Amino acid sequence: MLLQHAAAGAAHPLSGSTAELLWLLPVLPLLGFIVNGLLSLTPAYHAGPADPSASPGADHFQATGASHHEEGEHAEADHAPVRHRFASIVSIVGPLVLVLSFALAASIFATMLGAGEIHTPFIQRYFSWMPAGDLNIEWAYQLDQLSVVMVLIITGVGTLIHIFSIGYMREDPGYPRYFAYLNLFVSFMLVLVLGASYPVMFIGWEGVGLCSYLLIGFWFSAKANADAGKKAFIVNRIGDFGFLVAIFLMYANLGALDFAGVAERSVQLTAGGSLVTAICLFLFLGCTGKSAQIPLYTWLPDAMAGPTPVSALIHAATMVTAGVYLVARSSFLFSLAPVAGLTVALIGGMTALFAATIGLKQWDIKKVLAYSTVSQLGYMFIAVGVGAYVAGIFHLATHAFFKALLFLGSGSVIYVMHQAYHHTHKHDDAQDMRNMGGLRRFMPVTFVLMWIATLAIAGIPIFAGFFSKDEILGAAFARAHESTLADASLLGVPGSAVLYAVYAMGLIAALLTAIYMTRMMLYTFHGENRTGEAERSHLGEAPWVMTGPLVVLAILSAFGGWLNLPAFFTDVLPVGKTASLDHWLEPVVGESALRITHGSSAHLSASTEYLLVGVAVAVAVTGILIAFARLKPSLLGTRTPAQSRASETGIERILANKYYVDEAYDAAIVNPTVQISRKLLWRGVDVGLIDGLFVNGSAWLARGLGLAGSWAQSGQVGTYAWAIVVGVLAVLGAFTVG
Amino acid sequence: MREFLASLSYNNWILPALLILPLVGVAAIYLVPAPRHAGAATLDDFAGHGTARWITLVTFVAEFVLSLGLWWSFESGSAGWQAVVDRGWISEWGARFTVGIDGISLFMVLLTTLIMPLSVLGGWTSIRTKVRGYYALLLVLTTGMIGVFVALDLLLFYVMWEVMLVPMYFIIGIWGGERRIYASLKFFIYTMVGSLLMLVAILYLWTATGSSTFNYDQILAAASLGDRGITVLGTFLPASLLLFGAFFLAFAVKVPMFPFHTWLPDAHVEAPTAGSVILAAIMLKMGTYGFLRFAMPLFPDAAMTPWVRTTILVLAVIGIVYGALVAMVQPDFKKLIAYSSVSHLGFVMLGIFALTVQSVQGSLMVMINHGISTGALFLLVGMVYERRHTRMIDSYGGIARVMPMFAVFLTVVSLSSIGLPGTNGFIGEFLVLIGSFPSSPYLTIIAATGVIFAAAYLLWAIQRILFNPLDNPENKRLPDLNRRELLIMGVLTVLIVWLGVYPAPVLRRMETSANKFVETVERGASVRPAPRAVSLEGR
Amino acid sequence: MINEALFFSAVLFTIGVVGVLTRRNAIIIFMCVELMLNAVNLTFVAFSKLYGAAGQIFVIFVMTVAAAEAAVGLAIIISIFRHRETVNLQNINLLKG
Amino acid sequence: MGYFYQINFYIFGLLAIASALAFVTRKSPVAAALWLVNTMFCLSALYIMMDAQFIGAIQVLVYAGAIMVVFLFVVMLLNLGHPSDIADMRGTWGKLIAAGIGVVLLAQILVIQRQRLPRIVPDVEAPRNVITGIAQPLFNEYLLAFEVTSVLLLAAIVGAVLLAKRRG
Repeated sequence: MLLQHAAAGAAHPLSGSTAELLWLLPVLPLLGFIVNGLLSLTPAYHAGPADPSASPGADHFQATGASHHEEGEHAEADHAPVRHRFASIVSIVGPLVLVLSFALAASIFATMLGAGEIHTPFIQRYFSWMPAGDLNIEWAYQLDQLSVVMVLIITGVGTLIHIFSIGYMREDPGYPRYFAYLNLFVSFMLVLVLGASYPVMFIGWEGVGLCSYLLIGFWFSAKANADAGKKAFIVNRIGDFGFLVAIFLMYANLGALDFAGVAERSVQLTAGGSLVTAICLFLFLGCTGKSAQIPLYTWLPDAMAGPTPVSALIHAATMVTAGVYLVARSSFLFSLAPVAGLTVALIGGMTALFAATIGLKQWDIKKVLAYSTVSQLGYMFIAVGVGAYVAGIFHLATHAFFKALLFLGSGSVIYVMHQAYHHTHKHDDAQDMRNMGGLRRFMPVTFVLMWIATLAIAGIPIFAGFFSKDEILGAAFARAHESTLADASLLGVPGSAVLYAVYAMGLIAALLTAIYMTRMMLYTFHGENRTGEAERSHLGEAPWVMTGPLVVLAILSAFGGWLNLPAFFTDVLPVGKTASLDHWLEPVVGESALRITHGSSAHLSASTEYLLVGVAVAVAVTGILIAFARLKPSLLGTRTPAQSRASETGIERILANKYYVDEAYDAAIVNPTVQISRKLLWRGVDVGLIDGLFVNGSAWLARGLGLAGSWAQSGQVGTYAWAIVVGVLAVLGAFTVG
Repeated sequence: MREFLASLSYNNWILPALLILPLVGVAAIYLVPAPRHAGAATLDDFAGHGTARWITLVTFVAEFVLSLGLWWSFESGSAGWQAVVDRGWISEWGARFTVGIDGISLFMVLLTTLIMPLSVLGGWTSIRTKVRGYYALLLVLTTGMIGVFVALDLLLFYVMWEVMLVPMYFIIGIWGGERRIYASLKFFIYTMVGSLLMLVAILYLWTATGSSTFNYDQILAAASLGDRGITVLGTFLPASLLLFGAFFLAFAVKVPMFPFHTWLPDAHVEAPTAGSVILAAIMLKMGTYGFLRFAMPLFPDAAMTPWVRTTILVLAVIGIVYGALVAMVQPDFKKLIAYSSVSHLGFVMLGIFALTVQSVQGSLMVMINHGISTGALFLLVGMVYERRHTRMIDSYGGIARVMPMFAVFLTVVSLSSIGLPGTNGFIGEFLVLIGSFPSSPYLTIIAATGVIFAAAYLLWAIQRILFNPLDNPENKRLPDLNRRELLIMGVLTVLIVWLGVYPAPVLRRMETSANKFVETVERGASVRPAPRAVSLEGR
Repeated sequence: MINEALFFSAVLFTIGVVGVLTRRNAIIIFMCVELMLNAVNLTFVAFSKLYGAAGQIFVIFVMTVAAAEAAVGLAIIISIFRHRETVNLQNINLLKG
Repeated sequence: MGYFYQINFYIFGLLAIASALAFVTRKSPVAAALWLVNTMFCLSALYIMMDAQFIGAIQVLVYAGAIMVVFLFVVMLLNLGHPSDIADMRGTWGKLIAAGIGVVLLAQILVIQRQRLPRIVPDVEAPRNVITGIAQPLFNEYLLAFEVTSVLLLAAIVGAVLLAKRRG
């Protein structure tokens, strides 16, 4: 009953085409993972002696050889730059597997384009995963317009990042282990995106959490990295708890867990009812964990401890967008719960603004990009919150392009800085912007590409960012006017007021984004070089295997906007079809988007639209100019990082220390739980109360009674006389009283 | 395969065979002349242990191969007892030797026969003194455990319950760690107190059926104790409530449920590797099996009285959260795993008392998975204990770089223990939670937070062991796993991944029995089946 | 008359009890017991005035018993004395459990 | 009865109590024994005043005469005359408790006496023939008891002889 056939499988236009090979998409990276895993583990395994308790000191000191199998953990000795024996094989297997997946995805996309109008998802059921009474969860994949877009992004950007990693991780002894994890990640991400029911999606959901744990803590011999990995996993796990509760609610009330079933039964739910709102809010709790929104975002900045391509792939392009995909995928639920929509939009707006402010004062180049990602994710949640699902996915796509480019660009910069420091054995922080400066002359190609990405993210017209961000702000503004969200109210505040506030936050965040991105560019590429005389000679362009993918990404982030050209743009510059992504995703999210805007597609009058676009462009340009005006890289001079930190005061210090949120979480949640469980629960209840009082207590009681008994038989006739007399008194007493 | 087994009339001799084979092993150990090494003062010291070790291993492997037949010969459709053997035993009292299995006990037997050879292999070189006695006790212990799972006669069940208890007392008491006497004594008295009450209850039941039979089915049929009961302090306590209380106490100690769990950490820490593996993997399941087989079907109305059910559910949830929280702060790795078992078993109890098909199947899955993953965890601790002779987490650090294979397996097993989807742990916990949500939403949500704490304490522990900087000189020269240890962990990892990805055959085999269990308890307790449509705030 | 007799016997009996409890010498304890018996005899006699001669017969029996008891008791004391050189009850604890 | 009777009764009663007190407090066993004999004489006087002449006589003959003599005999035999070295009496603490118990006992008995006894009917002159009043029931209803006491005495004698005999 659970997983009815949405559309008769046989009659589906896609059946029989390459779409049948849907299952191969996640399996290919899985094969890559197994091969790389074996390549990393077999050389490192030296069987121990038959009797392990013999004195340790056998000659098994593990000098070299990184090794790993499945999720195992092994590391090289202090990342001594030595190339792993099988590095060459791995660098073929790893990316090759991704290229094949991408090719398969592209061919499936082509068949879908060719197959004309497809209104029903193409569901492939493989085997019954959990048959338990009337709950029968099947291992099934669902292919429809939304999932194919996500698959293309994942495999496309993934392939570019794999190629980049060949260069970036060349000298790392854990090379095969790195590629094994990366492949496993892509495999789980594909399972997440292709899953046809919430539990199958949940497998991918936690799987990617696991891979991010493994990759963040890749160089685990440093405690900070291992801690960052653990923190990421546990915070994600809190989010997954929310996802699980949502699944239970759905099953308990709707009896279905697959998307088709839930969509069909969600009609019975009363719109705006407390049940559907509860389900959506719990789902959103899952999203905040995975996509690093306000309450659970603290793990993302720490996740920068992992290698940079990992940050690019996982913490910019794919995993963190899983939350947006989840909301878009369950649009039929969110459109029924305006209050939930308002919350999502509000939290999205607040996160965008909050993260942008922190980004202003970060000195580590990757931390700036991390907070920028958190901020851009806030934008995506504004979009899907207000019901503009297409805008959300569009921004997701463009963000994947330019944010991956920014991260990989910073990766090349860090790589070059690291090489330079390595030559001169100087142990400065290769990621601190204060040590960079004036790299324009040494890395011209990367410099140009990074500027393209910066302009894109700032929202300068013709670049991808402008189209997607403007569409989100426009959608928020339009829905503030009239939509089911505007009518509803959140905590007493009318919906329209909330949405206007969200629009305002989005605008200010756009301004701040422009400022901190330009600040980053200024400190890294402009002004004179601050790395130091000796290293200067070693600064140069990164090898082509790294800059190649950058170029591709630059093209994508420059012309990404073409995906979904707004109407007003094509009248001016008839470049291509307007709103192609809208038409493409219409069968999946169209119906619920319309439900929010009372059936009419909320088009603002042309004049207001032009006004909004003008405001957005103005904001972007002023942001860049402010940055150029106020921040003089020369001011930095050659001050070392430690010195300049002291000089910040007041608001700057708070921003630099991320509003002390981490410390607050530790003090408020982590430490108290540890202390309570150690002092109160373990010592107090377990050892003290239960053991002390009942168990040992009863033993003490028994011994005490024994002792008292022995005193009575002392052999002294006198004591017996006393006993008798006392007895007599008692008996007489009874008489006198009786 | 099924016809081949039918041809051997497999079903009507397999269960007695499984019980008797270990005893044959014991005889073999003491009869087969061990080679007398020059240095060996007595047969029992290290030199003479070769034969005893191998005989035990061969017996256990034979037992496992034999029991595998059950997997195919078991028809998942029929709800009744299978492979039933019924012989006379003590005719005066009407106690008969009746053994049989159904969907629930099938997996417990298979788990036992699987874990025993692995635990012997695990403790292959760690037992040095009085070796023949040790292996003989292990064999008797197996008979006891399998007996408990297959007994359909209440007296036979009680006898096997005691047969299982005594060897474990000696194993912990003689071959244990420093505080072994205290630990074994505490373990014994804790279980003894509970089981004596149970004996009283069994005898009362025996009289209730006209002192004619101990047979489970007949007692089940006659279990309508009607209005019997005694008034205590003015309140009328029906007999079924008191009897349920007796059974509850005996099994709650074994589970262990929250207030009765303090014996577990001591027993686990002090037991030798094989001892703690068996204790965790199989003996903890006696308690929950007892609830599934005896406590609830025999006294459904008592079990389902609202205040009884809510108290047990609350205790289970406390167990989950309390176990996880306390596990987080344990300095000793074995104690950490012991408290994590309290947490996992809390899930099982939640599933059983939530009384929906999914939650009961979930509990059975958690029982199996906990056996595999916690057994594996204890084996791994044993392996590293043999190398470094310490169980303190802080004395390790960064050993992933010297013991890559150990690191791989510890991570895989930890992930299975915290219930990562794709491993076996997730299937059980997910089914328990999704099954018990309709009947008690708020408790299930609190129980679900247990999932977070599980991740917290285990990841923190394996980080302090595997990942942090490798600074302790002793850790630098630790040898990696040898072939034998690789074999054990390989088998367990395959099981973890197989049960995680494709648990359907296991779930189908237990479905009918879970259904039967839920129906008998609901019919008996005439309680409305768990409300279907419930949500936090209603529709 | 009767009331005073009963009062006297009560006092004598109490003195006997106090004697038994305080003294350590076995023989003196014996004498105290005798005193207690006499007190009881007094009560019997007092009641025999009211309810007829049965009381007095009982006194005769009490006396015989007292005599027997004294004989056996003293024999024991003698045998103990011969063995332990003391009749002080403090250090005679053969009955120790 | 006469007023004279009343006075005598009180005198002898108080004498008995005084000598009992003296008996308890004497250190040496001999002095204690003699005071006990004096108490017994006073008691026999009380018996006679209560028209139990036979019992009074027997008291003097058997109790004072026989049993106390045996006591004195034993005391002399084991020459326990001198006050023993160990403080015969228990510590002050012991005495205090004993006195306390004594008072409580006395209070209880008095309370019982007052409740149970019906109001004493005024004394009725007892018939003169004293002995037959006792002999009649002794040899009719209580014959069996009489015989049993004789057996008891026999057993006591044999026991005493055996116990006190010097081992071979």
